[in-house]
Amino acid sequence: MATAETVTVKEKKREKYYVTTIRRLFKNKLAVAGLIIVILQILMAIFAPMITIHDPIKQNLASSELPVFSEGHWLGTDNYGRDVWSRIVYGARISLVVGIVAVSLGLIGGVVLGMLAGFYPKLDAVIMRIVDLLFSFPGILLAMLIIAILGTSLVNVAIAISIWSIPTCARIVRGSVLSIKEKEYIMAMRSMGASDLRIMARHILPNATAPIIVFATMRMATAILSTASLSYLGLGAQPPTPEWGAMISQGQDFMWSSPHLTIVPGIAIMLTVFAFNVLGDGLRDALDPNMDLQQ
Amino acid sequence: MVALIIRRIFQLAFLLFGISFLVFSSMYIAPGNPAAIIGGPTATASDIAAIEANLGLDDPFLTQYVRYVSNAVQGDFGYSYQTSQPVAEAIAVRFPNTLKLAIASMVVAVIIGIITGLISALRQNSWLDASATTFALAGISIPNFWLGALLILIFAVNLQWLPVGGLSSPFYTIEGIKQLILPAITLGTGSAAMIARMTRSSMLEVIRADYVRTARAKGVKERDVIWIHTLKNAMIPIITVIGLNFGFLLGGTIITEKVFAINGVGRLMIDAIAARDFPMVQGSVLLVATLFVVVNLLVDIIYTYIDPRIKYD
Amino acid sequence: GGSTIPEGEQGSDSNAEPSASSGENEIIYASTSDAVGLSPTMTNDSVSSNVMTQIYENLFERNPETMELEPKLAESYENTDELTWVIKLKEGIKFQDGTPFNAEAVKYSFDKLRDPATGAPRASLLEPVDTVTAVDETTVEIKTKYPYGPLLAALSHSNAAIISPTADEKQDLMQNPVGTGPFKFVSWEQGNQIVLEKNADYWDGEVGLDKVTFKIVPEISTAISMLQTGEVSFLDALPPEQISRIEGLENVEVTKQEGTPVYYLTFNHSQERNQNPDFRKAVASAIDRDAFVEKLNGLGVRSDSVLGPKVFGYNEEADKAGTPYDPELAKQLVEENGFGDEPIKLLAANRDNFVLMAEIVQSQLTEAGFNVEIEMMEWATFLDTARSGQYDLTFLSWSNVTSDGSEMLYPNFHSDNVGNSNRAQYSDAEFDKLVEASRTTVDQAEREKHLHDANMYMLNNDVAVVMYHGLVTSATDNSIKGLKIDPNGQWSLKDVTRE
Amino acid sequence: MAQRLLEVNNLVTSFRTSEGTLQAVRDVSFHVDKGETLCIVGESGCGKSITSLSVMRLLPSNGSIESGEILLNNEPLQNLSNEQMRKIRGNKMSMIFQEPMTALNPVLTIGYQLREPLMLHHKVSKSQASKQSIELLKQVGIPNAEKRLNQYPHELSGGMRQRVMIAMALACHPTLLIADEPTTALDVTIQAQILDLINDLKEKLDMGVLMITHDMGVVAEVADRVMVMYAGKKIEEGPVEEIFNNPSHPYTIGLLNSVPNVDDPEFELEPIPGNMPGLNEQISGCRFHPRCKFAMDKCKVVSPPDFEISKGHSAKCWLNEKEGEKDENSGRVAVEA
Amino acid sequence: MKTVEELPSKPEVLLELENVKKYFPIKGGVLKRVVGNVKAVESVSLQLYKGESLGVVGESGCGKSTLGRTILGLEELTDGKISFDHQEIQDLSRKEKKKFVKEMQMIFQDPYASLNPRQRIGHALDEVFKMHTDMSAGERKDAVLSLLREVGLKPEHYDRYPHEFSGGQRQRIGIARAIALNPSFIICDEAVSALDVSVQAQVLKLLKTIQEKYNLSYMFISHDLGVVRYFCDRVLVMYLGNTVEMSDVSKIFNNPLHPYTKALLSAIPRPTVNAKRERIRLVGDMPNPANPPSGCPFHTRCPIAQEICRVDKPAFVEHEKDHFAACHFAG
Ligand SMILES: Nc1ncnc2c1ncn2[C@@H]1O[C@H](COP(=O)(O)OP(=O)(O)OP(=O)(O)O)[C@@H](O)[C@H]1O
Ligand SMILES: Nc1ncnc2c1ncn2[C@@H]1O[C@H](COP(=O)(O)OP(=O)(O)OP(=O)(O)O)[C@@H](O)[C@H]1O
Ligand SMILES: [Mg+2]
Ligand SMILES: [Mg+2]
Repeated sequence: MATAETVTVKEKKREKYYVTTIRRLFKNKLAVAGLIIVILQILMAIFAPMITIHDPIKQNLASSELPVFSEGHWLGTDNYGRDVWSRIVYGARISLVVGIVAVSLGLIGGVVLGMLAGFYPKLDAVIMRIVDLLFSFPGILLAMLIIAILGTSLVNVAIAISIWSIPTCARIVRGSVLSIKEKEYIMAMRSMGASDLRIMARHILPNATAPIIVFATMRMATAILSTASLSYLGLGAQPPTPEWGAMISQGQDFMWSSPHLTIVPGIAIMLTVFAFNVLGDGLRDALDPNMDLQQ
Repeated sequence: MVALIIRRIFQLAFLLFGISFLVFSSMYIAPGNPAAIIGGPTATASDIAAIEANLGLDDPFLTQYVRYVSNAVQGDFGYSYQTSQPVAEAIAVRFPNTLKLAIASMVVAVIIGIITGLISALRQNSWLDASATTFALAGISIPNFWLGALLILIFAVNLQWLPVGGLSSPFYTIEGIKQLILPAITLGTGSAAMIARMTRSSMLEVIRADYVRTARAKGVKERDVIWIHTLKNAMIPIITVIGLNFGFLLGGTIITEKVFAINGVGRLMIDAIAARDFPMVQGSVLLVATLFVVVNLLVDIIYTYIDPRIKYD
Repeated sequence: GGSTIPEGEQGSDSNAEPSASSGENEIIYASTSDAVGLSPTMTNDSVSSNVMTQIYENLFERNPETMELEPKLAESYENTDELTWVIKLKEGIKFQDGTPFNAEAVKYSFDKLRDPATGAPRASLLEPVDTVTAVDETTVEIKTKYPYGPLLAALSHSNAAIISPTADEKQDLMQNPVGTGPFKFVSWEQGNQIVLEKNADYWDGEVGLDKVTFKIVPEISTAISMLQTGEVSFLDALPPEQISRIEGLENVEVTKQEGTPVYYLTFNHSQERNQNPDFRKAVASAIDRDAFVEKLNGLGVRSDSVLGPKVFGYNEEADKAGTPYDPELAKQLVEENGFGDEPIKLLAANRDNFVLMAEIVQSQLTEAGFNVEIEMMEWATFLDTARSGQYDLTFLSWSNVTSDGSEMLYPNFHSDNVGNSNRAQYSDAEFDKLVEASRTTVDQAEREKHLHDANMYMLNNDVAVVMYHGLVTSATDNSIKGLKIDPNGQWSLKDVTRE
Repeated sequence: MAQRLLEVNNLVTSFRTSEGTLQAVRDVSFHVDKGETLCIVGESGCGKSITSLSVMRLLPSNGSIESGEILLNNEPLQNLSNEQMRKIRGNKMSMIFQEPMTALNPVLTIGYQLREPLMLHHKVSKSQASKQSIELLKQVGIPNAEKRLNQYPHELSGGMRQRVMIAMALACHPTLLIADEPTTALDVTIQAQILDLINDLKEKLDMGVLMITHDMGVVAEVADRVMVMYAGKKIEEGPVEEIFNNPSHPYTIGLLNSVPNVDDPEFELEPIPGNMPGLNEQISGCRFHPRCKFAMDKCKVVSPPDFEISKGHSAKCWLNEKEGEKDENSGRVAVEA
Repeated sequence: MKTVEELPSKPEVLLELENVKKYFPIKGGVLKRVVGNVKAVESVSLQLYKGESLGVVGESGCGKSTLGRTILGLEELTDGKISFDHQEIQDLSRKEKKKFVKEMQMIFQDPYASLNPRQRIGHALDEVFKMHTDMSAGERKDAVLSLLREVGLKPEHYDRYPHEFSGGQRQRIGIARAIALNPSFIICDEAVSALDVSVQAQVLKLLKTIQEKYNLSYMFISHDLGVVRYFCDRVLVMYLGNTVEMSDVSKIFNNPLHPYTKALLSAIPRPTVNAKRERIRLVGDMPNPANPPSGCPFHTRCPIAQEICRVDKPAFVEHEKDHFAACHFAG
């Protein structure tokens, strides 16, 4: 006689959480491509001296503005005769770090504000008006204020850029929270006596990751590009330190004579953003426990 | 609805108050003296003192702020330090251009964004979807000045189909429309990218909903299934993004305005900040804040038309 | 275009259409920024003065070729004594609003500029003036507080242009200017364009153009594209990065001529380290100015002299009088004195060619063993920072509107102005004396000598390292003829015609 | 003999998933006559909805009909183009979905959604369609019909929404109505109203009804014939009295024993032990044997064919093997006997 | 099956409600003033004994879920008293209430919706212990595993996500979570409505087993009267936020006093063929709880309503021993 215990249910062997995630991630070809690009870029940043022959800040006015595929400079040289490849490679160090740190900081701020606004109806109007205020406050003024109060370090660049991300992020998060908090499992957690903090951090946040990932990965591009305008104001990396955003904005003057000075760092940024985007998409799907069901 | 509007107006008043204080104090804290800029490199100490006295900059911070607010409440937003033009007038000249540009680029962004988003949602994981994604990412990574210059080179300089810059003709004339095309594309691309991604993800969420199946079970034409039964339900996050972008565009967009020689609010604000032209900065920031609140209010009202379940009371 | 169009409709006129309106007798000038205002009294920027030069005139003006000061609205002048200048005015001239030009108008203009209540930014221009008296309808007498050599040069400054007293009392000249010049104001759409038209009653011969438009095109590369398509017909102050592109345009003619702007590296002389002559010598000899000027694509003149070739007080002897480029010497000095130990803050404003200079100089100084960090700043912050001396090295520039050497050395290096316009914080008694002499002498030959001495004194002591002297440049549509640009970058459109 | 309305022969429907292709409906045949109600019952996940969606050709994007034949009025549906199929749906053949809460479009008015099939299939004008919609709403017992047209689904109670769904499905007087658990999650008073309504209309329009439910009470009330499914297969089929009074498959018996009897306080529940197998599970022989208390060795090896119990009543269970047939079906068992 | 008679002669009261009210304010106007109330629970008084199952039935929207949530403190009480184990709990602070959280639990209607889709069920159960006990990680894991065993799940289910379970298994998880802290009272809000009959039967059995083992009390909200009859000892019938009848399950089913109860019973579909029944048809829909009718709330749809019903609200009184009803013509 059959009982519940003897039913021939074939148990899948359970793997660790991260193994599942990684396995799923590796099924997604685009995400793998993204991962490879990200890893390559990180390696590139770490091992910069080994994969470049030229000093990124060494000028050679005599051989300036060489086009791509010139001898000795496969990506050409800039206005000062500095090797563009070296500058891209070394530039990854700043651009990637600032991009990642700034977006993360902005996410933290935006998520906290959006979460509170969405979760507590009483705070909603207040927080959303603060968000409006942040939104309307001119970015340059903010940068100048940061220079005046905090000084000009690279950390402060990340702070400035992250503050720019907060309003958008907060709005997006708030929208998701508004709908997730009405879900029954949240009510269930309440009935178990869970604190608001626990509900927000452990139950709402993990279920609101999809739009956050889309936002964060798209934001990388903006963050890297804005670094340029800030170093131009004197905040953050100062010349001759290589940095992608600044390379683009400096190359602007030479768009007609040497377009590669903008195109090359532009492609570098695009690749990064592309990589983070597809990786983010892949990660979102991999983290979604329902993925196996949805084919 | 009326209640919502009235409540927002109340909140707006507080917001404007807060932001004016914030702007005022940051301009005060940030280095750079408007008098020194007006005086220029040759100005002597006495020149600068005279200018300061003339502009009332020698008063203490609070006196200046209170004076500003009490005038502003009465509708007087002061005079530009630089040009001594009334701030309200200076903004009034530029805002129509910014508005034209914002609307035109939003039209471009919405059309391109929604169509690409729809295509990639309906053909999820196909090569069409992949190219739409790539397009979106390119759209957000290309610096505006670069795209702008490229468009000028191709369409204005080489083909000579469109003018290089300016926005002087009225928008309803052929010339006016021609002037808007390139800047609108330049500016719209970034928003289009965001809208496309959002459309894709929110379409994917509703495309398998039961009511879509119901519509098919009724024999509704596929076109109507997508545009009426599905898209309308997917519209809320898309509208949010459109609203955010539109609010952002209404604040003026410095680079596009520069590249296409458009006399807009963004340039006005940036120039005013560079010149520490306090009243002008204040005026333009307050305008942007107001517009942003208005746009959000509109978005909230549109929500209720799109989704009748949303109520604000 | 023309005077028949009512003012109000001017704004939406189809002036943006390329060929239609830049036809016959009109030119469109592209400016990267808007004028601040159109009152000579209340403004002090080059964009405004470009416009005002077409509307207003001065008592004197400098002949761009001979560099001599010549009477314009004035007929003649004489010094009755060292402190008194009696100026005879031309007769029968009328302002554009019909007000007669006379001694009262001159007195009104100058007094308005000097009056502290006005709060004029450039009031200091006439600071040495004690009284202005209208002796009769055509005679003005100016008394100075002390003998003041550069007075006539000062009177040729665009801020000392003569304004119509009736107009000034009636309206805001900032928005609605009235002068005696060849063009009348028509309209100003803030941030977009300023339109002038021919002054049909101009006193000094026929005006060639019917209409002039100053169009604001903030992005220079856009302006070049517009020049190429004919949407604008005239640009100036061409940046070196774009020069090859402009020169490649078929329909465009590029002119370059020597000018007064000077760009130099200066020390913060209030700092102890910078007071060490060896340090300054080490810096000066580490900088390869020839290599730098090369980067300007022909838009810079290489000379050590602080006072450029087009400035009163210049002497060829100064061209090579600076510390020459000598990298070996520099390295040696750095090594011997340990100059490379302490970091040096190289302050640079984020505009014009300052960034270029900073990057190249930073690289060259690093080569010599210095430890230099660039600090970039937005213009207003830079002004504050430089003025208060919070830097080690910085780049400054000076465009000499009156082309008079005193007007360069006094504000920028005289100890009177430390903490203000003397951002180098330079204070040297001997130098001060030479500059004062150049100002208080009325005899022009003697003044020239004093200025040369002061110039040489600066070079011998490495007070500043001159990077280059600017050229004044223009790019015009081939159809434009007769444009003359004077060395301080200003131009008059009176004799310009279109073919 | 009644007229054949729908005939499904050897339907196999499968899904493409990350674990490979899985069959949700395995070789199912049945038919519905005009004026007849066929109920499909079975445990959750056994393939009831997928069977009906296959008939409508509205499978989820990863699902497809692998083989089999679906005939509506003797016309094979699988050969129709999408456009032809669209014209049939909502017109000759319509469906009420499982979830009344989610099956209505939340952002369109009741009126819009009701008018849509009328305007599409009967090409009537908008005002004409509105008039007919009001009629329909009255028929399904919704008071204040004129006002309801301008309301949105969320403004109606659950029972009213379900009635709107029904009105919509009936709008074009379909010859076949598929109702997928139309009353689950409704309270009994509303449930009763809706069942009455469907019955009335069935009689009035001589409509064929394919009703899916797992509520045996509902089955007893409305069905003419019943088909029991288990794990993608039809395991028993017969007239309703036969199924209730003479259930012939152990699963059907278990199903009936799982229903609490309201009228018998001493009734004791006898749940079927274990869970339904997943789609990906390989089970040899009868798919029910792991949970079957009558399972024999044969059941574990050979999958049982249809055995006819009486006219129109058949079951797929070896227990029903008649002595005479044994030889034909399985030599091994015959030897044992 | 137990009946009240079989319980100890003086059943011990576990939960007592006195005139419990729950109104949802309807806000309106510029200043968001309260312009009206949805009277979800108008007036409910009852006693619930240790070890019994009280069924709550009534039309959709009559306030059953709201009543349950109000007892648990998930909704703020508008008025009335709730005593648990002889202590009034309605005014306790959050902290003081924490100890009652352990005692009172809820099983939700939709087991899938009430589980966080991104949390493995092992973690979901672990979290309960984490919040309320000081157990070490190891102890917690053991506790979770024994819980799983208790509700008929297996240790290997620990690492699974909710979507990987069948409906019946999910509801077992919900039950496991509810009994984790050894409560003495569980509210089952339509806990088996979403399950198909065979799974439903399994779950009902399980609930009974647990009840016997721990002497639990249930408040069993359901619209399936067959299930109520099978599972419950006593039944409470609600209509429009009011209690209209309450008694032993057999009395309610065999001798209903209130016309609404009668209508409800007559509508039950019987799983037997050809059981012809006389159904009492109720006309119209349930009135709007924001604007309930005067007098007896049921009079608008009542087949036997008289003039008095429009005016006087009938009291909820004991018509027979242990048989309460609110009707002027009860019996
Ligand atoms: N899109 C899909 N992809 C993969 N499997 C699916 C899909 N849709 C349904 N299934 C599976 O097909 C099987 C049959 O599903 P179906 O919806 O027909 O069940 P049902 O009998 O209607 O159950 P219920 O009573 O719960 O509605 C289930 O095991 C289900 O998991
Ligand atoms: N948060 C709320 N705000 C306003 N009204 C509410 C709220 N929750 C419930 N209601 C209203 O209170 C009444 C009772 O709702 P409740 O959910 O308790 O009904 P129920 O008896 O559980 O119904 P069902 O059987 O459909 O679950 C309904 O009219 C409902 O619309
Ligand atoms: Mg189903
Ligand atoms: Mg409920």
